[in-house]
Amino acid sequence: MMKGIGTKELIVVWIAAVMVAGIGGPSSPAAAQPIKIGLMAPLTGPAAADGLSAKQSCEMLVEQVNAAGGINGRKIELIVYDDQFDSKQAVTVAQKMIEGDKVVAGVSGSYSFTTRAAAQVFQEEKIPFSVGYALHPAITEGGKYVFRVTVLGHVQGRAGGYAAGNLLKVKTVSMLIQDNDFGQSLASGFREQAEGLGVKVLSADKFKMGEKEFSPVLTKIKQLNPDLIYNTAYPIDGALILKQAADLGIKTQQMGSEGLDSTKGFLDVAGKAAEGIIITTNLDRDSKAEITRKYLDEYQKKYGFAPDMTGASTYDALLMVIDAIKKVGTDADKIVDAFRAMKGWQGVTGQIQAFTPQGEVIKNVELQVVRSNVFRHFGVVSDLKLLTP
Amino acid sequence: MPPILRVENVAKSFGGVQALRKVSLQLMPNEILGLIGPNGAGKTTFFNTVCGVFRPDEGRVFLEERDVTGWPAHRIARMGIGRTFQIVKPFRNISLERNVLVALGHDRISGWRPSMLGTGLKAHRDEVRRLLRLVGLEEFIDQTPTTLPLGHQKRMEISRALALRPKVLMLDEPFAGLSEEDIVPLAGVIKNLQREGLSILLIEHNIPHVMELCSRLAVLNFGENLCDGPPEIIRRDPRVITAYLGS
Amino acid sequence: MGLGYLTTIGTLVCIYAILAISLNIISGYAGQASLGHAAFFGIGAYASALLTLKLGIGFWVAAPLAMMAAGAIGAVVGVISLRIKGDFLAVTTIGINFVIVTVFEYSDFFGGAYGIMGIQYPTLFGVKISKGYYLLMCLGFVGLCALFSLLVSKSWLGLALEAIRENEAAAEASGINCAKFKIIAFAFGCAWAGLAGVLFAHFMRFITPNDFAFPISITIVAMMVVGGIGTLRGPILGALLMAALPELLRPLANYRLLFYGGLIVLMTRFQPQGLFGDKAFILRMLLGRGPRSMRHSGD
Amino acid sequence: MVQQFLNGIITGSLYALIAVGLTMVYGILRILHIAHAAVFVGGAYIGLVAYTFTGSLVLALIAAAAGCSVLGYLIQRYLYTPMLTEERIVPLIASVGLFILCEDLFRLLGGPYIRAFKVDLWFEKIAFLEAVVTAHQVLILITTAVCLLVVYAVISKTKLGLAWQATAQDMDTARAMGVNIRQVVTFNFIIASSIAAIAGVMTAINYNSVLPTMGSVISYKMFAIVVLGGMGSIPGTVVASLIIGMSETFMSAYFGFIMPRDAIAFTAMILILIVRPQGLFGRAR
Repeated sequence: MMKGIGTKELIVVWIAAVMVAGIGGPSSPAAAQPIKIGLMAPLTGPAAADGLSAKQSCEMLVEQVNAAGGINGRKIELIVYDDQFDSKQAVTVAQKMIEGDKVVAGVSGSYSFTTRAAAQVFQEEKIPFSVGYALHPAITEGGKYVFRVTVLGHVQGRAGGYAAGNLLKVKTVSMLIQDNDFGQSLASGFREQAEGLGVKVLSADKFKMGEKEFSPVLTKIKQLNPDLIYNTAYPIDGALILKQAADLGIKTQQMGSEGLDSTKGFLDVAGKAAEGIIITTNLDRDSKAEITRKYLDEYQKKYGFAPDMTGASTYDALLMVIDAIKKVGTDADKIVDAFRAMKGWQGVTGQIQAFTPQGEVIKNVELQVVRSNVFRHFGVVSDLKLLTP
Repeated sequence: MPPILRVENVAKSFGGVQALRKVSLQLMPNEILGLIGPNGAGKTTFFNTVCGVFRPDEGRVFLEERDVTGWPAHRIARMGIGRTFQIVKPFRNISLERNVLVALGHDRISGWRPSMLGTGLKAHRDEVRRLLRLVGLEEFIDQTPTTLPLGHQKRMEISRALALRPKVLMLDEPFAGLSEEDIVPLAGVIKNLQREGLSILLIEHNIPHVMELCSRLAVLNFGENLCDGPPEIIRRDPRVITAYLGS
Repeated sequence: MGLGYLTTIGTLVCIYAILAISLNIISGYAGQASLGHAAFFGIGAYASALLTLKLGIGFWVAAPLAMMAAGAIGAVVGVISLRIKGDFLAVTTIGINFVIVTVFEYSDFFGGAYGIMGIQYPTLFGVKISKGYYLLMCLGFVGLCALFSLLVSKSWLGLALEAIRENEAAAEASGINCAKFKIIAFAFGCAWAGLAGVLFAHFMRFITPNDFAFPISITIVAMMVVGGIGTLRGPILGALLMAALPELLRPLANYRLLFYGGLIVLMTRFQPQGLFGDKAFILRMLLGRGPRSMRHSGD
Repeated sequence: MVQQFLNGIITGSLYALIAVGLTMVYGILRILHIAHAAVFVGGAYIGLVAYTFTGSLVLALIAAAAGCSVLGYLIQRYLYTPMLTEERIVPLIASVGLFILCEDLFRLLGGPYIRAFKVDLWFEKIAFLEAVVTAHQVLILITTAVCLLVVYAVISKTKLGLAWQATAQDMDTARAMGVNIRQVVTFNFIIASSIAAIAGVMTAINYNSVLPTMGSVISYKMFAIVVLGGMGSIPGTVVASLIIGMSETFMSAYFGFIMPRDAIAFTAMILILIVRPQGLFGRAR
């Protein structure tokens, strides 16, 4: 009669066990009292690569800080949750961090729409939320508890336009715009600035994230023969744009954004075709700053490849939280005030000049160029008028 | 007496194949008319054209002298033509009761109005029972068609067609695939329905039973009327014999 | 576990439950494949967001209007379903999902790629509803939707839809206007999906086209199938299980999606009628007929 | 113009390679095989591993085809076949579940990062008539032609192929006529999966990248093609692939702004289906 128990029953028992485990949850012992900081990142799903970069960078940082004795003797505990590239899960995860884990602050190593959804929760619960690389303008609109350590897409786009018109002195440009908030906000800033400098936009084509075939549009652009092709793609799409442009014999100067700032995703795939492209980003690989050097070296040593912008930005987002806590303790409002008072703070991704009342950062935009398949310093845009959102 | 169903010069073709060429037929009240003919003669196409599944290319269909040509199938069904299918089409996964109820409630299921959401489906159980009893399926009222043999499913279809309270009943090969002991009672059921005043048009290949059951026969060949008349005359008609032997 | 965390999950479960129940009216009752239900979810959400933000209409007026908008466009799909059938229809609805999301994404009127932000929590008699009450309100709507679904299944309408599902030719021959009822099924099912969209928009207060993309449609279908298609409890319990599953699997961290996919495969493979469908072994175990009757299901 | 035409043909060829397998599966089992995209990605990964170890593209293709045949066989034998009697939507959902599972498995095994798949051929590109074709694109055209010819020959000339045709017409009749259905289904999945594997390797080489999510667009977009071709019709699928490839190319070249490429494929499909509900080459039912 024991035959009655088969695969199906086992599955049910298993599900029940998982449910119990999920509801019961591992509760942390009260004795050690580490400082908990939450990190949300897309660890599974289509953006898993960026999520992993963010997670690895933050874990490295926490190890370093804890090895150095933590914050005033208290260790940091990083609570990492996967948002699966889904805004519903982002909201759930934010709630879980705040209520379940009682984090003193949250860090986003995720994309815009997930971050935007979570920012709302942090604002309502009055917990500081430090955003790594999400560019959506509305993220900080929630209120005073949300900060961003990277420049807005629009601002970065303006820097790109400035570089195109003033540094490269191009007359005409063709744009390839990724049709999400990231691509759109960069493109609008670029267009505004470039046109202001007298650059003519010959064409502006949208494409969807994950697009692989750019030959049709590039064939068209080839005939237009612009001085510059500006794209707002993510690594692989951007790499394919360059590769297919090279295949078609297009020798036009290319320009991208921090979306392309990835060694594994972009440089490896684009190969030779990436030579000479200029990108706007916040991570300067040739930086003399000690903190940047240390981050680049240790990441390479620990994980075996050169880190990218998403990792560096999230690292900074977490580091700022840690620095604030070091200064003022774990009280949410004090952390927020400490953030606001930060001037001249040096992070991996450059020096933060100040925060606007809105919670947007003011800092230089770095221009990098690819030489021999390595990102090198090309220039910097430091015009405050341009950089203030 | 005017015919209850009158079909005039109906033609239908599918992508160049002429399935029906000007077929005419009259069904008189209270008669059983058998439609016979070799395979591919267009009998089922004729049925489908009369019932509104296909719209005829030419010709007209009159039900009680009312022109119903080109009406959709459900309207023709409501006007009073009930039918069964050559390959049975029961509602497989719902009970016999609900199978019959669908057609029984056709006047309620006519559009969006408050009675649609009114429950009260159960109130009709006695009527469904009576309809199933007519074909001898009362005891299976709560079973689904999938659990029943083919013969039962065919009878259920008749019961479902009767639930429309039709004036004309059209049966497409009611005996096909049935054993002799299933056919005899089914033939009895059909005969009874005629006695109760129904006009019946049926397609059948089982010639002995058709001869016995029908008061008149019509023969279709290559989409055309060959002849019609009482069974004994049709049986001896040389054209019919050639048509059957020729095929 | 915090209250806000649970109410968040609870509200999302409610929204999914309404989606699964409403899809079940189209696919479970009327038997029409639809792999684009998320589009109507989105239409409801966008309609309500735009009505409340651009026209300043209150939640309680915007919600029925949004339902009507989703229902009207659903009826158009119903018209398409008259011509395109079966698997062709299934794939066509995927296409409709894509086209509608594209409209959201590519027109500035719908906020484009930035989505729509600043949507407000609804107020009741001038008082802003709190999260807990919002959950209760959503539960209430799930109840309404379930009641509607129950009424349909017990009525002539439900009977007509069942007949269409089982055999269209026979339904026509039984006097049923299949065209009309298919359109009705799509209109009602999509209108409820629109309501789910309304609830979603005002809960998240920020919507992007991404929230209504094709994978969401698949999730809804999976909820219905895993729970038990054609029943009422199936979609509800399926939504509860599948919406909570990502959270339940959180301890597995990196292997979450792997298990999620694996569970769907196992459930469909070993309980194709759905975990809570009529032939499900869970029900038989609960009803006390014991696992021995399993043998009939045949492995 | 010539260049755009070439772009369209090449895109269409890649679509054809994937969609043919899908249409074959549908033709026999009437299952919307979403997990076909997982087989496609699996092919790319196996190909990459084999190429890294052996350095031979031919061996990589063979390894990918063999590995995916096994994968396809397992899917068919242990997932789809036991489900054939269920509601049609059940295997579809199972297929979706399998696709999610496989996509995540590839992420866990291969890492979330993009992997470059660099193959150098004996020349880099040819230019003619103001157009440029790369060696990879030439390779794709040749491979597609060869694969399609092989499928055509096998299906129309061999005994198994005839059995396949009979089964695609009507499985029950074929069974009654003594066709070994099990053999046909196995054969069907082996052919379909190995072509998908080859398509995976080709795509990976052409775009010099392998990543776990490279199948996600493929998974549903191919249905637009299969449906357009008439579900189960192999010539229909090939024609539909080229139509979609072309229309996407010309749309994005001349009206790039209106809508994304995926929407173009589906809009084309919906418009054509409204006129011809059984697809381009489908038989009316």
